[in-house]
Amino acid sequence: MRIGVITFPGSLDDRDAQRAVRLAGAEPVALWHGDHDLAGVDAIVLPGGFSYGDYLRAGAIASHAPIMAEVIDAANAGMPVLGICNGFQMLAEARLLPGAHTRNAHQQFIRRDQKLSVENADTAWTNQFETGAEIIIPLKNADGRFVADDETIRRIEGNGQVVFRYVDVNPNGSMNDIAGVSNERGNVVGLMPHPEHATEPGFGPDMTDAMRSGTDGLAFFTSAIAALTRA
Amino acid sequence: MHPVDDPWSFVTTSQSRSSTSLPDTVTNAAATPEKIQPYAALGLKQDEYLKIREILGRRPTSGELAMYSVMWSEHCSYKSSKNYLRQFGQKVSPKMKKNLMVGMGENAGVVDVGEGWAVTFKIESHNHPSFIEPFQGAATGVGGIVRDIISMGARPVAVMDALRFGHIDDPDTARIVHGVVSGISFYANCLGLPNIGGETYFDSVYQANPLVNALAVGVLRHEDLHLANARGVGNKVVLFGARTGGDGIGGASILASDSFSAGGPTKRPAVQVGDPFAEKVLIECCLELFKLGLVEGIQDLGAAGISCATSELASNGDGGMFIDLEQVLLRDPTLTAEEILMSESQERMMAIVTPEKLDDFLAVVAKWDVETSVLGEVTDTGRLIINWRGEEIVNVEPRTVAVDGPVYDRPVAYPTWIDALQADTTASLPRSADLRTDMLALLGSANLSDKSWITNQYDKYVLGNTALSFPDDGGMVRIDEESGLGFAVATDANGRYSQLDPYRGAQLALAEAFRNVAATGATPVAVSDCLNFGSPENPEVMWQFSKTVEALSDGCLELEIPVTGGNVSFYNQTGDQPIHPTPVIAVLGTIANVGRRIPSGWQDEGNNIYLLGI
Amino acid sequence: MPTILVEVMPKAEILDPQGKAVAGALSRLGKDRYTAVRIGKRFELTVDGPVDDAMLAEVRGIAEDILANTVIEDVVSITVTE
Amino acid sequence: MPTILVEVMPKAEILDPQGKAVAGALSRLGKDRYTAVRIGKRFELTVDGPVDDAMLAEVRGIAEDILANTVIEDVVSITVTE
Ligand SMILES: Nc1ncnc2c1ncn2[C@@H]1O[C@H](COP(=O)(O)OP(=O)(O)O)[C@@H](O)[C@H]1O
Repeated sequence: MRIGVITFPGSLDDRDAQRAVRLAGAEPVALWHGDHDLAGVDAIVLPGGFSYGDYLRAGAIASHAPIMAEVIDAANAGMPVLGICNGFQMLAEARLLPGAHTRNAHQQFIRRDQKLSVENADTAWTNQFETGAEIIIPLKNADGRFVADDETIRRIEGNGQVVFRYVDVNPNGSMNDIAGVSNERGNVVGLMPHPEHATEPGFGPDMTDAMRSGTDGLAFFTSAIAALTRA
Repeated sequence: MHPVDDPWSFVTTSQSRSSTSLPDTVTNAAATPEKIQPYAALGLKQDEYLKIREILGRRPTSGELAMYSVMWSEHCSYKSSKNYLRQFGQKVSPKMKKNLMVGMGENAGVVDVGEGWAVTFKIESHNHPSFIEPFQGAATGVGGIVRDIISMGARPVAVMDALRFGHIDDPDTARIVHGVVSGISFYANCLGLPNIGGETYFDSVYQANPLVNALAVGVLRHEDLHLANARGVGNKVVLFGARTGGDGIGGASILASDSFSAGGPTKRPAVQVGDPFAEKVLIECCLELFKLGLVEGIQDLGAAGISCATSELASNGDGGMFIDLEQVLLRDPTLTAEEILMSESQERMMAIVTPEKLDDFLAVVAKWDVETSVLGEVTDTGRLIINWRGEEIVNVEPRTVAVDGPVYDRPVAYPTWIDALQADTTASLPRSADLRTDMLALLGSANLSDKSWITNQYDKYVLGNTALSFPDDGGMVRIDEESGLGFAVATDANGRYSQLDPYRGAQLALAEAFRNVAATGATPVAVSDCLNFGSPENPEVMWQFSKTVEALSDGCLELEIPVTGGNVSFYNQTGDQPIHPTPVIAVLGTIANVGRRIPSGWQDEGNNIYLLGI
Repeated sequence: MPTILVEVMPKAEILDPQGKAVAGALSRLGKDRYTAVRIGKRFELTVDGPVDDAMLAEVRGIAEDILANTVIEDVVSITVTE
Repeated sequence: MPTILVEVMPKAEILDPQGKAVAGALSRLGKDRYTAVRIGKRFELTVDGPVDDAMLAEVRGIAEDILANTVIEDVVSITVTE
């Protein structure tokens, strides 16, 4: 199983996403934003970071990168695509996912170990969770406030496209506590928190039983492997 | 000719200036010895100016004057501290030298940490710019120290920040605190460098003079070590990264070596604006250049910009260099030659590249969308020659600019007030009968309060190797994912102790940082220090400084860990009132396997608690 | 050289936290006659050569596709100066 | 209700990383007739009651002290609409 991780100028968590893919048992493949080539990968991760400095709007400039043409085609053909944080912002800017992101309501960058509920365990990236499961995933962003018009919110809530919701604390003012969404088909998923930072004991978020021990993020990647194996 | 009453006429950005104005050439300088030059406004003393005339055998051109003035500033030349800092190189044992790959004097020291890995780290101040424009000042402080790390050939992997602000209730404190913290957060988060610790302290002595000290750590394989020198006649001198603009012109000499009251707003140079995205791309670009072996020598551009990079690279190499200044890519085409020489535009690097590798070099740089221009080459003339529009405007021996600047043995005086201060012990303080009130007062004090409102704005996860960070005593980072090899760093300072007794205060800070590293399970191996003091022209400050360096060099000898680099920041004062002497000490340690780290905080129920020490 | 000015504002129904923060700051300073503050962006594009209808059409496209995200923002004006 | 429009731009001599990034994006997309892009801010202050000279003077003060950071930005225009 080969999972591609695209590096854009300003990508930061690309090597972390590659590590997470490896820890989950797949082969990470480094892809470059400027190529028109997906190197035959089976799934794609758009990693976190500040592509193009997040100038203009987070993810906006990267969403026009050459490789995005191939990503859009592959996504529409059903390939699993995960956008993490900046990757989520790019997928929204590219209109592969609904909604948009604005500056956090409190105006500051925030980093915290965030509790999420899995609202839909039927997507390519969540099938190894139970619906309703609560997980802890590190969150770190400045422009993470999910917004959409009422019509869109109604639609995605009705379709089960809200995949993750913030629990206990809404860290950025996102509408309906939405932390992550999918497309209608469920192969494209985006979320603000960083599952790749909860894959290795000793370097993950604090859990109630031990500090830095959280590995709830692994199941994102094993879900993609399972989805591809089943397909 | 520049009228004396407007000494800034050649460094302002006035609209009337014509970009075709003739530069002051070497020939012209030789022919017009009587011309009056604005050396004083550029921070040079009369004897320093005369010394420059003596070195050159003529008056300097305005370009040369710009170069000497920034390079001979306190900030760049260490003219008041050099004589003391020597002790760090003198008081050393064989054990201290054993793992030292690069010692003091380079952009940052490098320590062998085993398994073919090396670590480089350094702490530096950006105090004065952070008072004027807290957000950009702090942001560009992070940017500058990170470029020092890259220029050693290392991948930057972590940052820390040691901050001191005025009284928490002063109305101006909020402006500075929030600006500084968000500047650090913005720049380091955007670079993808985890922040693994630091300090935050409030005291009214720092009211109009906050301290913003930023530390960066990098890791490299032994074979990737790079140094800042220009060797090999015919090798190309290449400037790459951001374009040169009018940022911080004169900043090196005016911003960093004078108190704020001097000058006033009309002469205040433009502040620097940081672009962390450009720096992130520059980091990846440099690392690829290093991996492919495409650079011979490299230097970052910080204070004093091109003046510093050209004269230092040439001094540390074969000595000769030719530069065509018109090749510098400009953001603002109206800049004069002098301004280009002094500009502190951020996110730039200068590399020495062999002609055979130039095409490969340019291909890598183009891949990263980084702008580049070849400025000139290494020569065997022993002179740094700079041309502008076909005319020679600089012709100097580079060492006279970069190395053999003035050195002062400033007067030192024991501060008479210190006896009274020491005699005023805690015995005279009122005792409250109520322990609860004391406890609450302590818990509610700004300096003991929780710092998570700061640290929650810093990314500690990025790169996936952070083994310890806030609220631990030291930060720890894994270097090698296979073996678990890692390093730990802690920074500490206590200006109040140093005010009471600079010798013991410095040693306490050193011991605390040492203990904080040891407490993580790592073995301390090296020290970097940022010495924040008042004016060196004040003999009492100089006494504090001399005691501090003596204490640190004695302490390091005792602990057997070398000082590998650091920074001196003088003129931290408001009016005549200096800050408390504030040496910020960073200790680096190594650990064979970060899996065996020791976090702070209670871990498991039922563990025993011991109090160690005296 | 002519400059094309593109102005973008957050859509009326989208909360503008930055604007809200500024409005709050003004009222804390006793300047309370401002009932709302909204913050948008102002782009100055310097153009090489004359601005003709084709170019204006191109700028309109750029404004809608890149300069603004029309999910949350409106392009409120495009003008040429100089 | 009347609206006061305050426009702020980065100072000409100061680096505008945002504008630089957008200019780069445009040229990568083959739109290369734009020699420079600079990005500033556009503030809309909604006012309760009529706008008189005193209020305009106040807004001028607010613009310089709060809306713009005059170390790195200039207030380029203040106008009243509606
Ligand atoms: N400005 C800062 N940047 C990064 N970390 C900080 C900063 N200030 C404090 N910290 C971190 O917060 C934690 C608590 O700091 P502090 O209250 O000073 O505790 P201590 O006295 O134990 O050092 C430490 O881990 C320290 O590294």
